[in-house]
Amino acid sequence: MEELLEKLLEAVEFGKVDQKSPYPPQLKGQDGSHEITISAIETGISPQRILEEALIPAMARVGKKFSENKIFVPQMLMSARAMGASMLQLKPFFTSGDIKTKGTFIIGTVKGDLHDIGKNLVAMMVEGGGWSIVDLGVDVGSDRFIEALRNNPGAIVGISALLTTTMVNMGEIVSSIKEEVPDTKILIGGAPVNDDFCQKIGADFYAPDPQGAVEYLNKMAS
Amino acid sequence: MEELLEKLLEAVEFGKVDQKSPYPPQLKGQDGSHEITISAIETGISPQRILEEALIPAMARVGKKFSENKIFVPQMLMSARAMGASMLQLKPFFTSGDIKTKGTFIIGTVKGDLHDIGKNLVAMMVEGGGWSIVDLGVDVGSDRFIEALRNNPGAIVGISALLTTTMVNMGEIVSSIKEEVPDTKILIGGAPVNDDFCQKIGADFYAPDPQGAVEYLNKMAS
Amino acid sequence: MRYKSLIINNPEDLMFGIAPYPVKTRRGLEIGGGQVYAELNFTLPVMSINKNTLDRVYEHYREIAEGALERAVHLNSKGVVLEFETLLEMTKTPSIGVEIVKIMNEICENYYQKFGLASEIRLTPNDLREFERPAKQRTSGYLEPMMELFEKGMIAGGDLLSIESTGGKEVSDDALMNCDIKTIVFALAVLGVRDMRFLWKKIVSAANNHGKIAAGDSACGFGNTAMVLAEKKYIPKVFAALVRVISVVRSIVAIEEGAVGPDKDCAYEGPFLKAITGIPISMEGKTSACAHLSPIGNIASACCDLWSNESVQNIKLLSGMAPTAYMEQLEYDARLMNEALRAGKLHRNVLQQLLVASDVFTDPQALILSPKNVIRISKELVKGDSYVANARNGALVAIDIIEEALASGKMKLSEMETNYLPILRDDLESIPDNESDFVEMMLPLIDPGKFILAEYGL
Amino acid sequence: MRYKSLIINNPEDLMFGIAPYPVKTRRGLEIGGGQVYAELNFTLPVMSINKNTLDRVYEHYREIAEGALERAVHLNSKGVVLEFETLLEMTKTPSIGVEIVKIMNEICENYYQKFGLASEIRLTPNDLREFERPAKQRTSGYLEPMMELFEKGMIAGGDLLSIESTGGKEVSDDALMNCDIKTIVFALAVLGVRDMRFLWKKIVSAANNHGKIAAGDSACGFGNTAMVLAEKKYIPKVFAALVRVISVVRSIVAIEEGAVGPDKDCAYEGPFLKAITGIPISMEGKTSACAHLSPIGNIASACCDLWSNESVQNIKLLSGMAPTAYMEQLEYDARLMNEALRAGKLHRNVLQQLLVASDVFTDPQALILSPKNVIRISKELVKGDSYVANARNGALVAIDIIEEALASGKMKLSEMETNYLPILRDDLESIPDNESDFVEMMLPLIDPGKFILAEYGL
Ligand code: B12
Ligand code: B12
Repeated sequence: MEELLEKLLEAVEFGKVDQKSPYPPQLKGQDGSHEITISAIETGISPQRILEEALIPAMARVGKKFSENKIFVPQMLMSARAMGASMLQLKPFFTSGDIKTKGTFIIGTVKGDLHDIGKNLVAMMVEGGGWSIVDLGVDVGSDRFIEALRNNPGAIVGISALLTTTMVNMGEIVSSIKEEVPDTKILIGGAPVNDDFCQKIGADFYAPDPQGAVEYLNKMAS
Repeated sequence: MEELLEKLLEAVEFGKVDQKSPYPPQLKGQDGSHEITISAIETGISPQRILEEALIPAMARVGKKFSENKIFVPQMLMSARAMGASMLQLKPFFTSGDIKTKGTFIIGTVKGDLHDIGKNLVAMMVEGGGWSIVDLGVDVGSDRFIEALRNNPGAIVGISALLTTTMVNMGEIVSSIKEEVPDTKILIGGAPVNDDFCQKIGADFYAPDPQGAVEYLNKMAS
Repeated sequence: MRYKSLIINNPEDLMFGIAPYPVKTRRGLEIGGGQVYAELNFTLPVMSINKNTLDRVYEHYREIAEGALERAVHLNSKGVVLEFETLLEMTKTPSIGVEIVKIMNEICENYYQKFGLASEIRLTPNDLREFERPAKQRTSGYLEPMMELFEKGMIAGGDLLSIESTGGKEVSDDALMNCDIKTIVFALAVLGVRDMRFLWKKIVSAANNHGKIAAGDSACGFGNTAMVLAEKKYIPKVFAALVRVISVVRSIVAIEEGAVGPDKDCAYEGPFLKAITGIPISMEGKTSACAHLSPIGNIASACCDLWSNESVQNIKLLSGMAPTAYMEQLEYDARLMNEALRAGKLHRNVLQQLLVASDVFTDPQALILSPKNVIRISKELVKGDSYVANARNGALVAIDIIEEALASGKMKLSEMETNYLPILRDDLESIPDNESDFVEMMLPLIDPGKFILAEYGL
Repeated sequence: MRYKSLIINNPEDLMFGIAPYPVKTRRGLEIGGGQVYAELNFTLPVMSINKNTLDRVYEHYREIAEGALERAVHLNSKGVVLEFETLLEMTKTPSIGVEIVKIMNEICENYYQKFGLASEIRLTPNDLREFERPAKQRTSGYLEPMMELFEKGMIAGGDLLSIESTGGKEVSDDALMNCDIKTIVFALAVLGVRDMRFLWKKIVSAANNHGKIAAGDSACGFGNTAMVLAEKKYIPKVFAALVRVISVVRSIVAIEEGAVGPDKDCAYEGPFLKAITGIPISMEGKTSACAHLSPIGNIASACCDLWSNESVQNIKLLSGMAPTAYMEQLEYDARLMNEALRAGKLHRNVLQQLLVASDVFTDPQALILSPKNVIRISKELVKGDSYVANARNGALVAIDIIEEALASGKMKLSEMETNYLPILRDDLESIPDNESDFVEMMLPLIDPGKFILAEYGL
């Protein structure tokens, strides 16, 4: 039993999606997260344990290696995909309420701004940290954030901006959210943003990178 | 009569202090502003006219040439000195109330800051524009500005700062002044300062250079 | 591809300040005619653009242009290009962009009349089409304001027309993050090429109508993005180097359609374009550290004709406004190159050699920019019959070059990097010569919801 | 003056990266030993320093040092000097300055251990004494915190000690604005020299006690101020050029008292000091455009051993924090020089020649910095028997050099400028050889309320 969890952890850590996927070379021909998850469920391992003892720790290792510059994003994405294959099997249990994520994270790039590479990375890493993600895409105004919050009560919001002329829109979005859905926690990021700006517009936290976002969110969840 | 005023204007414009001063070479041996002012008063030209029709226009020309980069500061200082020599003769008339300046300008470099080259230039040019100057020197806190304002009711205040860590002190000084002596107009300047900062701290005007300060003050006076 | 051979075959002839086909401008710049000029780029500080702030926006651009040209005069500049890269609002409402061009052009003219300083404005509207997802490259309503800005901006004084168009970006963004070189080739050599052809026909004809200069298009969202990601250690440098090479076959289409240079700076495909087509180019390196960090600070200037800072906000530094400070830095860089050009062949060769040698083996992205390697890669980039084949061949020889540098011991790369080389080579080798074969191969692999084939005439 | 002849007599030997007496540091830098290193300078953004902001202040310096060293490693830097020039509060309350040194030293050590990157901190307390007016150079209570910061800052990891001391500034400020060259000589060659002797005795003995390096003192408030004023067109450039030459006799006193270099950057008297004493020097030019504009962007580097940016606030640029961006720019500049040094004599000579020729005739302040002219002026600066005579002689030959350049037609200056040359020459020629004669001549001309003679031992 423990062995299966360990194998799953390894498959996700190294990005092995399923048996026929060629990547990574050293696991060629072996089962991927898809197959291992199916076996694990069959063996009666609880989905909550699968999530908490295999998937999340695997992604935590991936995140750590990434922040130590020991792997590149493509490798991280492979792991995310392996985790995704596993999650697909776990989906019914989420719906039934048998497992819970740490919470919901709503993320979007601010009104007027189309830069989303950074935002997508953050979304992926946060998902890997055990959160449900609602990705609103780019060019997102306050209404859409608020709507998403109404649909996901208690969710935490993340906003990204890459332009000096769109980061100011964050201010307006933050006030609207705080007014319409008080107590919402808002996390901001993106190249031109910094801590001073975060404080100025009344957002709750600024993180310079995905790892910072994950750490903050985990603190919120615990 | 008109001729004397014209000669005085020329003496100040070109920085001829008195007969024996060697500068400028082209006026060598001729009377300087010292002598011409004495003659003018003797001839019965009103001190107010001397100020308004010779000294101030002379310094305006000097200021214009300076801002067009046609003369250097040393030449401007010579003119200021020539004006000073004339003013010395006019002093009794100021005290008696026979002539009036445009107003009083209180200037100082902000608390914690010792840079005063720029501030001194501003003071000199404003003086040349027909204002009385109260120069508080460097490292000046709000008390000293307020004290000076109490001694010179209705004066306009100028504050200079050259350090990113002292310009913030301007904010505190501006609020203290506005609280203690409401309606005081405050002008700020110095290399790190700009218009946005001026608005942020609630000062009335920012000028990047002495000419800007003179223009603003003259608008206030008229 | 129209080009079948190189205009510059000898690495020694790939030299800063000298292009086979110089571009002469209205106020007398001769770009590529024996001088390097500074190209200053700038943007707004943190602020929004709306009715209430418009005056302040205009004021910023006025201040930028005045400060920069004043400094250029002070430093006896031989001439300056001001690049005005618009922000969203300035393209969506073209009258805003046009007004800014007008303001800056007046200042340019003033400095020309008063001090004889030659300067021109490069007008670079941002590509609005990507606001729709999936983007409608050909049928988008956004095309109209973009073209209006080009048209009226020219009349207002924009002399050099550029854009960083985004055709293919819908698929390349993910491909960059996945280190998926085949999809990069698809994005650039199929989609990018097709969109460039569509767009540049329009731009060139607009320019010709007004007697203005269709300058060029840099694959910023591809080459520059790859470099920024590699500098963050997000993707391998070897991969980023290949992206740059592949982007050449996309950016060359502007020239095939009639653009004459100076090519834009930010994807660094310029040296290849210069070798192949002979047009002058703009490049950016150490002095664009205000806009992004890079591994090619010196080598990037080896054959530039304009030398740019990519972009800097109009904020206060201790000396004055940042664009003024960067103007000064660019001028001194340009002065050094111009002095070498003046001093003669030995001097310019030595300077170029130092610029190249100081960076070349520190990073694969630098490596491929040495004049020798540029020529070698360029030869591959024109050999084949299709853009696809050329892209593949160029990238393959770039891998050869990287491997040779590693084998010689002159360049060192971590295993994390070198592990990617065989994978990338295999991927590239699987690409067929023929565009339609390649499209057939790729379509099943790409999320069809991401882009609209018809918008690329496919 | 102790120095009677030059250590470097041949302009060809006045070369970047090479000093007759290199300085070796704790973590292995060999300044002047065949390499040029970057010297990064930085300061706080707009904020106040008080109890409530102290944590943020520390955080800024941590962020600066981390960002800069991380970038230096990424660029394979050969080594870095971080200059920590304190702001008022950090000297007045030395524990603040010491804490910042500690924070940065830890980061330096960490990068040394982890990546082998050699770096050292130059600790430059600001001269508090000028807070009293007239200043009490010798008896001021402010001396104590200054010396405490030196002492404890060394223990905390400050290895190179510098200051920009202000002796004589009480009279030079006005003299600069009045273009009064005799008072400048008085301020620098009498008051400055005397104060330097007093102050540097202390600093050298403190350094020796701790096995640290007494580096040097730059006449910032004189030479740099003159240049900034001349760039603003407030005072003539020819005058600013002379101020720089005169400042040499003041700054050399640090070395006479035992300082060994690297001399500080900002008054540009370094090349003369290097020629006369053989110590390595720091210089700044185009890449200090963040701190002030200058007419000597390239030529300033002709014989530098450290290459500095003077100062930049820790604010965000588009690429990242400004100190990180400037670190990158300095590194690329240094790389170019280092590659020339590596490539050999021809290459380094050509590069130096280009750096010199590109600026030399554009401004008298550049003119006097060409190695040839540095040697020629330096010879005059050591010929006489007193600091006063040397200052005068140096300035006079600088006028000769300017006039020759004008006569040859190679340099052009406006009449506004040239008009000052005969006046300055006359003024200088009226200066006697002997210090006490000169003091006697000057005292009646200077406002006695401005300074206290006894504080200079007069
Ligand atoms: C890639 C890129 C593009 C691509 C975008 C592709 C995409 N799908 O995102 C394209 C080419 C389309 C593009 C277009 C434009 N761009 Co652009 N672009 C860039 C570039 C080169 C890299 C950005 C990037 O992806 N970085 C990599 C990612 C991983 O980093 P990141 O975004 O900073 O995100 C990280 C962190 O910030 C953080 N983070 C990000 N978001 C969030 C959110 C939260 C909640 C948290 C906690 C953390 C966090 O985590 C991420 C991972 O570490 C930058 C240059 C630069 N130096 O940044 C210019 C840049 C941002 N662009 C710029 C400009 C001007 C534009 C255009 C206007 C250009 C034009 N005239 O056409 C258009 C604007 C389009 C629009 N309206 O948005 C300027 C901005 C100038 C300014 N005024 O602010 C820049 C700085 C380039 C420059 N130097 O001039 N661009
Ligand atoms: C000269 C100078 C000094 C001299 C000061 C001499 C004096 N009596 O003023 C000396 C050597 C003493 C000095 C000391 C220091 N300085 Co200092 N100094 C300068 C320098 C080189 C020039 C400033 C100057 O006089 N400019 C010329 C004048 C004419 O221009 P200006 O002051 O901007 O004034 C004009 C306008 O701004 C305007 N204006 C000015 N005031 C006002 C007021 C009003 C009301 C209006 C309307 C307009 C206006 O009109 C003026 C004329 O056009 C600058 C560099 C620079 N780039 O500015 C550094 C600089 C300002 N100093 C700096 C520093 C760090 C210091 C020290 C802390 C150095 C040290 N570690 O020892 C100390 C601090 C002392 C203190 N507590 O104040 C930094 C500031 C960094 C920061 N964080 O902000 C600078 C930017 C140098 C640098 N690049 O690092 N300095």
